[in-house]
Amino acid sequence: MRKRYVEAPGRTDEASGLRFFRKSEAVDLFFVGYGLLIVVLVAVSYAAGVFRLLPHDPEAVNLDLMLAPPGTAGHLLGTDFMGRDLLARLILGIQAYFLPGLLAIAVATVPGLALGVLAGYGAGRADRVITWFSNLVDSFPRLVLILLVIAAFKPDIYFIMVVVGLTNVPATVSLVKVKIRFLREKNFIEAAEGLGLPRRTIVLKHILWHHCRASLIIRATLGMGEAILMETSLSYLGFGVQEPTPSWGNMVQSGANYFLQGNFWPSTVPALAILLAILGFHLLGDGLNNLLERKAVY
Amino acid sequence: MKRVSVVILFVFGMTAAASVWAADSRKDGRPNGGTVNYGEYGRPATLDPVTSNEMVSLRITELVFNGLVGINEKQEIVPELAERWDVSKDRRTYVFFLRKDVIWHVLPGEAPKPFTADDVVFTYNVMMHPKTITPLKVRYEFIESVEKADDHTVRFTIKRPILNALAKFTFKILPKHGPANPAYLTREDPFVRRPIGTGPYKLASVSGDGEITLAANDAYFKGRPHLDTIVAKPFADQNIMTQALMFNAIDMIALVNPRYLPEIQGDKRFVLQPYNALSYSFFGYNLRNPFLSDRRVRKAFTYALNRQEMLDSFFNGQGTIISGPFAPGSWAYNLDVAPLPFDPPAAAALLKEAGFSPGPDGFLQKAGKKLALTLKVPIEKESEAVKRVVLAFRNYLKNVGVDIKVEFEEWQAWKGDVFFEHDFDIFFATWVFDDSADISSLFLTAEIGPWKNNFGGYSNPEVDSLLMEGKLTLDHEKRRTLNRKLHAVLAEETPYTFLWTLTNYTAYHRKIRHVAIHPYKFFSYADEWFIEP
Amino acid sequence: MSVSPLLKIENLKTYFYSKGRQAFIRSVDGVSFEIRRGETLGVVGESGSGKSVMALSVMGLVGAAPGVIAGRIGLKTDGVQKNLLQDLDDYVERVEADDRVVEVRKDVVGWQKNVERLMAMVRGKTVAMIFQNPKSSLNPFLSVGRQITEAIRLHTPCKGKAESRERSLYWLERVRMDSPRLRYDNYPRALSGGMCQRAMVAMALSCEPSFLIADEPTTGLDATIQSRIADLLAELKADLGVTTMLISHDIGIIRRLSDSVAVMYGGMVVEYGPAGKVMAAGPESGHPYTAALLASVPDERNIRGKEPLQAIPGDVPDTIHVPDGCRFFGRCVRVTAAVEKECAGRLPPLSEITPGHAVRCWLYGES
Amino acid sequence: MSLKGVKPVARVLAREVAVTALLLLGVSVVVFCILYLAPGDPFSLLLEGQMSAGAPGQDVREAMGAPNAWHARYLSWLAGMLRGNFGASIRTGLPVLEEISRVGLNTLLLTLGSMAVTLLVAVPIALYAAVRGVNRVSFPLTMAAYVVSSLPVFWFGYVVIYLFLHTFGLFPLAFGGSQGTNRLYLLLPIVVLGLGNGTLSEVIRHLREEMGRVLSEDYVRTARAKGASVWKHAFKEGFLIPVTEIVASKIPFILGGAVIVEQVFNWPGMGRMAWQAAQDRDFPVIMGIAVLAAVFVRAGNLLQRFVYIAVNPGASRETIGRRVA
Repeated sequence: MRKRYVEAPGRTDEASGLRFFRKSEAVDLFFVGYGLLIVVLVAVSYAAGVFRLLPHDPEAVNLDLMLAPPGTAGHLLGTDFMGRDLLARLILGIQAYFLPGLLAIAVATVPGLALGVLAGYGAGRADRVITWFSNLVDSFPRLVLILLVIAAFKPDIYFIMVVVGLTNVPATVSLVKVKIRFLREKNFIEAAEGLGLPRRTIVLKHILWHHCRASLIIRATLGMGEAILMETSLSYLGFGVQEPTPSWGNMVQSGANYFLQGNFWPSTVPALAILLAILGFHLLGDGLNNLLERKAVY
Repeated sequence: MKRVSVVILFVFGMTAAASVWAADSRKDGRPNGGTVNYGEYGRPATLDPVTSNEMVSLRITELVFNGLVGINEKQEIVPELAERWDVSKDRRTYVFFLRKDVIWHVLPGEAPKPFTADDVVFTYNVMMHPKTITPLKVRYEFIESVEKADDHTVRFTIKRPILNALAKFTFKILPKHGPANPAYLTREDPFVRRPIGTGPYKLASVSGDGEITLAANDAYFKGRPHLDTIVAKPFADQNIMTQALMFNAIDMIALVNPRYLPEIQGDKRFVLQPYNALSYSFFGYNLRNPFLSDRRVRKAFTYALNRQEMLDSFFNGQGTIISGPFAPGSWAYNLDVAPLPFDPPAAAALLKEAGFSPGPDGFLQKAGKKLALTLKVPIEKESEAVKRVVLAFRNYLKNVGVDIKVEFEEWQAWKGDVFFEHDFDIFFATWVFDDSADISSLFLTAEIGPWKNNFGGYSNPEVDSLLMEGKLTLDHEKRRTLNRKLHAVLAEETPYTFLWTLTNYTAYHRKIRHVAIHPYKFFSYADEWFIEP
Repeated sequence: MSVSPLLKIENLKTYFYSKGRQAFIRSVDGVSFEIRRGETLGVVGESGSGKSVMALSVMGLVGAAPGVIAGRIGLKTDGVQKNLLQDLDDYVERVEADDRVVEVRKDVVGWQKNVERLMAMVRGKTVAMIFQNPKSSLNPFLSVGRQITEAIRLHTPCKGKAESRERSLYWLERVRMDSPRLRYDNYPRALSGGMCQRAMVAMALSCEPSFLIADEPTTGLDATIQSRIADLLAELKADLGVTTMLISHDIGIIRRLSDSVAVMYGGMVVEYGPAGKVMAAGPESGHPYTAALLASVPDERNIRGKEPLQAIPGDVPDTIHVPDGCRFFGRCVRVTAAVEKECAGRLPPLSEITPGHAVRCWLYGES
Repeated sequence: MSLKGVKPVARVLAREVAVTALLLLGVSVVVFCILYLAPGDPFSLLLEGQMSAGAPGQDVREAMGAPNAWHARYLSWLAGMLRGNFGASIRTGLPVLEEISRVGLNTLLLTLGSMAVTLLVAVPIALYAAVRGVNRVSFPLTMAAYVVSSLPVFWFGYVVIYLFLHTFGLFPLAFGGSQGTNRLYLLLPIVVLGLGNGTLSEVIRHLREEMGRVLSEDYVRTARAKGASVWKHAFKEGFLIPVTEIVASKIPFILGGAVIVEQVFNWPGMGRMAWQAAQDRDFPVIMGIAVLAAVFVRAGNLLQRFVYIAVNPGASRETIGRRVA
């Protein structure tokens, strides 16, 4: 298969603004595009949920219309095991992840960064202690730890997400630490210190912003994906978001009970929603990383 | 997993009836052989009758052990390990004459040991020993002492004469040589995992993943049971268990999940057999909440519920709506008291009469305070049916202007809230009874307090007197009229909104014949089952 | 010297494609020259003149797309003339507009497979190569000795473990490595830059190649080590007489080691000839760029005379906006009125001013 | 590996074992605190069937001789553990060590099996993408892997079971099926967890990036220049280290996924037991499983550290293994 390389005369001047986009592979643009589409969709559905602009009342129980296939009686995506409209619950369901998901990412990133810098930048002893703690958190099987905490306190989505965030702190710590170690080898930091730059700018601007930005974006998008999957698993075990508030996780779980009997859609609809959302976040992370990575050549 | 969802197990004595020598030895012309694999939801922790407290374990002890007396399909007391018995005039001493031809299950390489009175005394002592942790202690506190008259006679003296005391002597007898520790039985004792009994089946093996195989006991005193082996297969997921049945991986399911009833009903290969556990489901109210202490509000809630629609939608219509605190199958049920109809306007009227008027947000309020109540339900992985009932309840009440906030809580946290701190407005549960229909511990004023059953805090002198009277009389008929009156009063008072008694179903492959199911102990008549070749 | 050249490159073109500017980067834009057996050809030029890319093209190691798109590389391997770019035209189609390549269609994957097949017995056996930064060119996870024995067992008859170990120790001594038995087990991390380069040379020469490409061998090292490595190369050249293509921007080392010299500028050879003639040229003779290049090297005369060092004005040619005329036109000081129009308009051919010495400049073109 | 390399490795491993011991202690303290804070009491589980007793646990606790104050309970557990006696499960009375080792084996089989499946799928895709870059073949494969790893694992399990049921008409469960435990059915949960444990996309990305980076390293170019096989040179840094890194860092995820798959496929594993024990507040079993799981995870880390050091003995001791970003 022959690949074409054509010289476009007149297009080769430096000034054209599109350089950034043309510089990247078409694939990355597709990834970022799809990812942004998902983020917009999630934001819109979150807003629709908040302002109650929903096709049907998500909590209206209708026992005559239980497990109705998509398209019956005005329910675009059919109804769930209580006869409630699946589309409305799907739109409202994102609320279980939007803010809590962001919380999970914040909890994973902020302390992660701080400890990472401390470990990478600080003295050897700080590094050993922080590594020990991150190994400690990592040594738990994630789900059992979360279950214990929820069983101990209360099954509230924000609570779950804080714990999910905490279990991701070690990954961020190691990410930042490895980057700082790498930069130290390049005596990049000594040069900056030599210039008398205050340590704060070195850490914040040079290390975190320019070098860790790409990986942190990936961690954030992965974090959101993981938060959704974790809540779904917990819902299967009964400890996710509780009825009657909808969440994609508990919709899949309650739908799955009827899956083996042949009613596929109550669990397939939210499962596909989860799939498309997580795929969106993954690709957004991947695409942005490739774009930003290509710029930050180190 | 370990307990029927939200079932609070609660067993009392049985009715007394003339003893009839029922089953004869096994010359009934039915073929022997074959295996029944039955699916269980969850794995039994222990296999002995004393420390077990889960339905899963009790079903197996029913096959492996025997009691002094037994209960036949027609609920009559029949002899089992005791051939005959006589009761003293003051009904405080019971003498049992034991069968002489019973031997304990034989472990490979050991000589067979006969069943003697010593075993009965041993079982009583173990049960009552402070170090033995068993739910049976409370149930048999009425026994004062047990003495062995001779090798085959044992005399029980009880503290006070009680109604149908004889029925209580169905507790299972352990072998003296069984447990490692002669004085008491704890869950560390190996006997708990390798039980030895006198019953129709003996424990053959327990596989690594919890599969329990019971083999037929050839030396069973009632004659060898027909089925060669019964295998209990544990499942962690009810959907998978039902598919296992549908695809012939197992032959029987002890308790079918309501949502699969239509599917199994439609399949010719299987028989759906109801067994009415004497239980009923209800919404309990916390009368300490000012709103709920008003009877009219509780009645209005009952009017607002369309119980028949719920039954039809969620349980495939398999159950009967009840109006009082007894299961319809029980002799104490008062058929004259009809359940309140589904009548939302009547509910609205009652609420208006109780002083509630619609607030700005459409929900009722009284003196500025919104009628908002919390309904607490425990989380159980297989609580699909409970979830549907609770959500429907919330919807019905929303239609009459009551704001119900549903709160699902982890099992232990829920028990703490409801039974200890009484921190709830409404809660949903199911009681399981034996036949004595003694509901004193539910509604007696004395039974109010932490970890006690009258958690709703219901106290009514008239009910108290009826209950106490019932407890004392020995006359069955008098007891029955008292209970029927209680039923009428409580139907009017509605401390609970009585919902229904579900028909439990077991499903088994058509090849298994002559299947009689004990409403509560399930396998009591399993020795008569056989497989069509 | 035998008549047929060991390596003959004809009109080699290696382009890259800048996605950002949607234009070709013409790193090697029509290079032709020959190297006879035993001869050392010095290729000199500023960085970005395409020297290294040309070397990689010969070895078939050009990774980026589209890579080699035209030309022929003849190599005499044990008596047989072999074209390293055989049936390149089956994989490449070029579209030219006013003798400039405007469009290329290349089956990159297919050509890659073809190169692997072609170069299978050539790389390492007939042609060996050493690189610029020695420390990162050695596998950090294998000891130096094992990497050398690997080469030996790949390309020389001695396959045995002990035998190849002896052989590599012998070569470590030949490259003046200190205490070779100890260094044998060392990892590259434990060696200095100079020692790594010696190891690289040992690895390359241990396969007894007939042709060695040294791509900026001394550039990555500090001054004192550079001269020692130069001495080593000179010594090996004298002993083994291996044909070498020495690529460097260090005039000193080129002058010292090469028999003939090719000066590259803007992806083209602008002057080619015997070292004596090319390197000796004064300010007026030879190609203006060569003259300027030689003038910018400080020698003891202008150091003692404290004359200001000469630098070539302007900067390295942009290989994307390739001017029509001579690539050095913008920076050439010897442009005369007569030839100015030619220099700006037309690309001068590489024409012989004396037998064996050719210059690509209109100053000489007319005669 | 020459003798010279053994000394530092032995010293590093000794240090690792010490750190692991400390970690296990930390894990047990954290789990105990959470358990202690949780409402409910393990002993109330025993009295399930009987409601009208006094406050559950009080009299029972004396009966079982369990010390009252919480730190006393922890210390007695710890003393026991050090002697290898993890105590007995309150629910079944079985000694914990015996029970979790039997069950732990099943989970180990499931975890390692699913990890193998993940690698079996991820490695070819990653290597192909690293060498060939994004093209007609690598792009759809990567997308498919991303899709599969974004699915909720239990729903994925149900789909697989449904397909299996309705295409073969056989019941696919190795444990609980009556057609005898056909070893083939073991593969199903392993494949489902292998594909569905949500780490597939990260594994591919990590391997692809690492191999891509190594292939562009100078020493790989030298290898090609000298006609040696690229794979032989790129193997260590481009494949061995990244694989052990990603595997070590993903063990907690896979163990988490195992809890779900064990329930769906009726697989008697450690996850299911941990789940049951947590709800029963079966204190000794939870502690035992937490410690065993921690050992699993640390073993993964040790393997990774060991490979990292063994591969380049030159690496000085304090360069702690590169953790996966």
